[in-house]
Amino acid sequence: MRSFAAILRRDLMLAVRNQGEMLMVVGFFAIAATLFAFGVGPEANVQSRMSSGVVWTMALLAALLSLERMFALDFEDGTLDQLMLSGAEPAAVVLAKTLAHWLTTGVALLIAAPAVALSFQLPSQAYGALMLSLLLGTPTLSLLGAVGAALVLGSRRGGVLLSLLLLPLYSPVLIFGAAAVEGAILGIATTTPYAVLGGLLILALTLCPWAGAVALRHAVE
Amino acid sequence: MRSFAAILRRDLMLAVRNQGEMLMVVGFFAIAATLFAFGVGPEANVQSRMSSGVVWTMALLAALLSLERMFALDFEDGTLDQLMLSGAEPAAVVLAKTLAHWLTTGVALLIAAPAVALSFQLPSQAYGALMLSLLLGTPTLSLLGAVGAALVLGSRRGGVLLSLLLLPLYSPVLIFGAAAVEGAILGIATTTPYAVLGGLLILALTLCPWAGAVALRHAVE
Amino acid sequence: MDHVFAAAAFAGTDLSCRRGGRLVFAGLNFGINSGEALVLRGPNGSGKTTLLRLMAGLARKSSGVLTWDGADVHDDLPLHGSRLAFAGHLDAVKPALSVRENLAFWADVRGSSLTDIDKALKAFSLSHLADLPGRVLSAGQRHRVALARVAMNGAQLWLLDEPTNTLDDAALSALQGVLQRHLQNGGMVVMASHGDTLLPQAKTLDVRAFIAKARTADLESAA
Amino acid sequence: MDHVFAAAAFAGTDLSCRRGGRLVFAGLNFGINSGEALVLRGPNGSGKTTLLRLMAGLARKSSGVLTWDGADVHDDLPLHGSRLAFAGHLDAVKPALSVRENLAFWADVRGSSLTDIDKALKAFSLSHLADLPGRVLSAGQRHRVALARVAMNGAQLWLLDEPTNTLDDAALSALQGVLQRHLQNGGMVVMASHGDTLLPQAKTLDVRAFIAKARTADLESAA
Amino acid sequence: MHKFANPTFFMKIANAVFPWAAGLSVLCFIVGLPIALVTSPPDYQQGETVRIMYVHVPAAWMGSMVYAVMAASSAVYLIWRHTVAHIIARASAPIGAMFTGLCLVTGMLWGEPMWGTWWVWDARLTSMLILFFLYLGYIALGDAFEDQERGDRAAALLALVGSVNLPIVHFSVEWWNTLHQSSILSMQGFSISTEMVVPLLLMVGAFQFYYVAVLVIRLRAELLAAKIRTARFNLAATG
Ligand code: HEM
Ligand SMILES: Nc1ncnc2c1ncn2[C@@H]1O[C@H](COP(=O)(O)OP(=O)(O)OP(=O)(O)O)[C@@H](O)[C@H]1O
Ligand SMILES: Nc1ncnc2c1ncn2[C@@H]1O[C@H](COP(=O)(O)OP(=O)(O)OP(=O)(O)O)[C@@H](O)[C@H]1O
Ligand SMILES: [Mg+2]
Ligand SMILES: [Mg+2]
Repeated sequence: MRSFAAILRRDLMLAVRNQGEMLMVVGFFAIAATLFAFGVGPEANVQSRMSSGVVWTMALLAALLSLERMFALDFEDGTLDQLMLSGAEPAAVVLAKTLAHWLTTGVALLIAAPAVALSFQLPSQAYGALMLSLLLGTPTLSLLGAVGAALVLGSRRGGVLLSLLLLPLYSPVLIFGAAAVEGAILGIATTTPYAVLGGLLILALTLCPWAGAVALRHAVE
Repeated sequence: MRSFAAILRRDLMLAVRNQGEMLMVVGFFAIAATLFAFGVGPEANVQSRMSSGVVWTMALLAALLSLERMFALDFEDGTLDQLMLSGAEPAAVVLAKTLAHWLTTGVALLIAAPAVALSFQLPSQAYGALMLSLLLGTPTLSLLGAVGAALVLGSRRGGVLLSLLLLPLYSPVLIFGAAAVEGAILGIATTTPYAVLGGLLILALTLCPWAGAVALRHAVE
Repeated sequence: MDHVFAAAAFAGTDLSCRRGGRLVFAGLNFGINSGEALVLRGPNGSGKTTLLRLMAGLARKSSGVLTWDGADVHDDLPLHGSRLAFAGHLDAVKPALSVRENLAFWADVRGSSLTDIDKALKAFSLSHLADLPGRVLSAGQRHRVALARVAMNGAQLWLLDEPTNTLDDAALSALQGVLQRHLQNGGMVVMASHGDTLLPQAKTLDVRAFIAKARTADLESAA
Repeated sequence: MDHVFAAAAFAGTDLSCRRGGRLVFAGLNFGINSGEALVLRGPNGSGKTTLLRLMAGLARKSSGVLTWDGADVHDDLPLHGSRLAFAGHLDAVKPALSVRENLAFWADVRGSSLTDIDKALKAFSLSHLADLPGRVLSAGQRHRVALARVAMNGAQLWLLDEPTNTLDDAALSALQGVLQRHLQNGGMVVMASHGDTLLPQAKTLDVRAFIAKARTADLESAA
Repeated sequence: MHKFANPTFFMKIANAVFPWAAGLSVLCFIVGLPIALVTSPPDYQQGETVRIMYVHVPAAWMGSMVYAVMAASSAVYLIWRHTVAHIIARASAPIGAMFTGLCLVTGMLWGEPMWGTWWVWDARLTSMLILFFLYLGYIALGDAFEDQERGDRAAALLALVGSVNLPIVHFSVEWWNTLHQSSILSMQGFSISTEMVVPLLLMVGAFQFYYVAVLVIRLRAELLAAKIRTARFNLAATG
């Protein structure tokens, strides 16, 4: 518990020091969505129809980009060796770093999402669903991401390999996240997507720290 | 010239050693498009309308992901110091590494693009335009990317920072690339987008190696 | 710092380690008690680093047992980690944090006291660098921060991989003093080294002796 | 290897270097001719690494001139790079390439001959490791590959940053032999070091002497 | 259990199984293919194109099944550290990817006449595509490390984590209303006629035995490759 708090505190401190890290995720999110709008062209009704998908997909890609460094820097400078020897449970280390990741990027995405959605003319009745689905979904992305980031430590092609591993694992979150927003756009009140997102979150919360811990043990070997 | 060939050869050799690197970029490209389709849902006519934008945006994101490591590995293990001392012009170093990047990722994207476009029901008359625009556009992406990758060397948040730098620079390529495909879909024979893409390529080819060289000099200081 | 430790014994029996499909060493035994030091010797590539990481529980042993007071350390790796301090080829100094913040983080994780930080900084003449960010340190300064981390975190067993690299003369004698005091207080030191004589009283273990055996064992299992 | 070099002179006048806004040293002069060696001494953080990188044209000097046979080296940095070989704290060994492929790449870039590779491998007892991938090398083995790169690429000026770190005894005497031969052939060696005596004939430059000046100059410019 | 973990003993069994598996596979193909492609009745709706089913459906089932085998052996490998289990997983991956690819290709060939398009982003199709990517990811991760053992363990962990996708592939038709056919295998038995069930089962058998036979061949190759790696390394390192 002590080490959990210490790691969380240090990671947040590093994030604040490396000013603008949160800003960068938000920036990527916004720019990628903008580019997308450029690529597709300005027909408003096409955009409104796509808005939930675009927001969710871009959020996911933004989360993905920031993941690679979650453990990589600690791995390269020897900090990870030390953390594994600190007496802390490796699962607690994974959980602390995941929480720090979510607090710096997930929350940033939550803040940026309404603005991006607005630019894609998301119908007003869907904002609640968008925020709720992101709130339930992004922690799962961080948790799964932690396992992926731990798995690719020391591999040759971190970034692209990580995407290849994670995108399939992310797809359920994306599907149900977008479905929740879609439902709200069409005015179908449905709790299924939220239930599934919640279930995925609980599942990830119980399994990912352990899987991540095993991956970390292998990484320092 | 000798060092140009030597660097190109070594980078290609490393790419072959790290088997499947090309496959991975293609994989990312395809998966990102898949996820997007998931997020947006299965309405075919929406998709056909979007296809050019999706293909171009995803190609761009795939190129972006593979860029981060273009110089980073050489920087971290001291190889970049040695390359700067090898007697070669730094601009030749940049050009060799850019060419290697394009040969391993740009070409892979060219091969994967028709399949992704097919899945989004791109009208058949537009494939020529898609390929031609990618052929003209992707080298520019690699060139601009090299400058970006050199600039973020040694910074703390390479990945996201790089995206933030590059996405605005990439937007002209994206806009005209997508416009070329759009034109072909609508049957408007127009040479303007190609002319602009070609112009951008020539401009990038003359400026980027030098800008990249300056960035590398600063990086090793 | 200046903890006094109870008597303890750390030992390995019939250890072997495989890296990348090849046995690095085999049939290796060692034993060390409180107050003792062990210096690992052997030419480059003989397996000193591998053995140190194995002792720390980082590398995976292929066979043998590693015991602390008779109990297998692999039964509780986090516990084993908490009683040792390891300084490897990498210094684990965060560029964005100041020297003091770097050490404070480890004190925080380990629960050691903050006054120890100042003592450790002083022992390695780092006090005047305490507020500099890790990024601007020279190789030797960074290495001294890593050694200060070891000195500070109250572990009984110190595992040091070529600790004298990059150190200047002042730092060498500081290290020697810290090591001797640690041994007097009942600590243990295992240290890989190529020839310095920081600890004249130490036992030595020449890792080279177990390479030949490793090759033979390998050939047998392949047959 | 075993190139014979023409007479040349490498010198620096009134050099100062600023890193992260702080003067590391100032008013530093040095000169070295073919066949001579210069050992840089000074405590950790005194600026040895900085000076070596400055001599190589990697770091940016804040003032002063660096000349080769009287010509400012900054007029043509690629040319200067091609007449020197640098081995810093990082070894520049690619994990995915074999030892031989690593060296072959540098030979390729430099245009040096491939037979030199074998000689360099032999000089540092690396021949039996030639086909192993860089990733499996131990710290000392990797460092020896870096030294072999220096020995092989036919440069007159060798800049070595603490080259003795991580080396075992055999490698130390191999390095000594290679250095002596290089000097006999008219080469130049500048080497940062903390106390070994590989080159008894070398001139020494204590970098510490220029720190004080640096501080004063810093204060003056701040005032 | 420990007996099976010994590669030599395990390969003895595998080699004994091989001729049977290979023989049965060939037999099922010889009997099943003519029935499936020639003598079985055309569908009243789909006509002759229904024959694609006899390849498509077994390939789809094998795609999921092989992944399940992979996940299970990976678990055994991670928990009991039996290398043989991992080698089974590693050897299965390309075969599974091949079956999944075959399902995708035949599905696309079938979709053109049936739905008038090669591909739609429907839930089942997409989830099958994702399974295919999981296979690719597994293979890529296993090869991405300088240290083989490290890649082995990372890939095994991925196989386990990725197994959450299997139910999605299977239940996707029930969770979303899609273009794709719903299950022919349900609580009530088969929902298609017996004349179609027989060749279908024969083809499933053929595919199963084919998998076992190819798996044995690949196991031999993997074990040999591991031996060669060690031998070469020792040779290089000892000079
Ligand atoms: C690329 C396109 C397609 C893909 C990826 C695909 C995928 C699959 C998968 C994964 C299954 C096994 C489901 C399970 O695990 O139970 C399956 C079964 C089946 N497919 Fe397809 N399919 C495609 C196209 C088609 C088409 C065009 C048809 C016919 C119109 C078709 C008819 C069937 C039938 C009848 C079954 C057996 C039903 C069952 O047992 O679930 N498929 N397909
Ligand atoms: N990026 C930087 N910004 C500010 N100061 C720096 C930076 N890099 C190095 N320094 C400072 O420059 C000084 C000289 O560092 P240098 O690495 O040259 O020392 P050194 O003599 O090689 O020491 P060592 O013996 O430890 O290798 C150090 O005091 C260091 O704190
Ligand atoms: N990942 C790996 N795969 C295969 N072999 C490896 C791997 N890592 C190290 N080795 C081998 O293991 C042996 C022992 O390496 P180790 O780093 O323990 O040596 P060392 O005694 O610390 O040497 P040094 O004095 O150079 O630091 C070396 O011969 C090396 O080639
Ligand atoms: Mg070592
Ligand atoms: Mg130095």
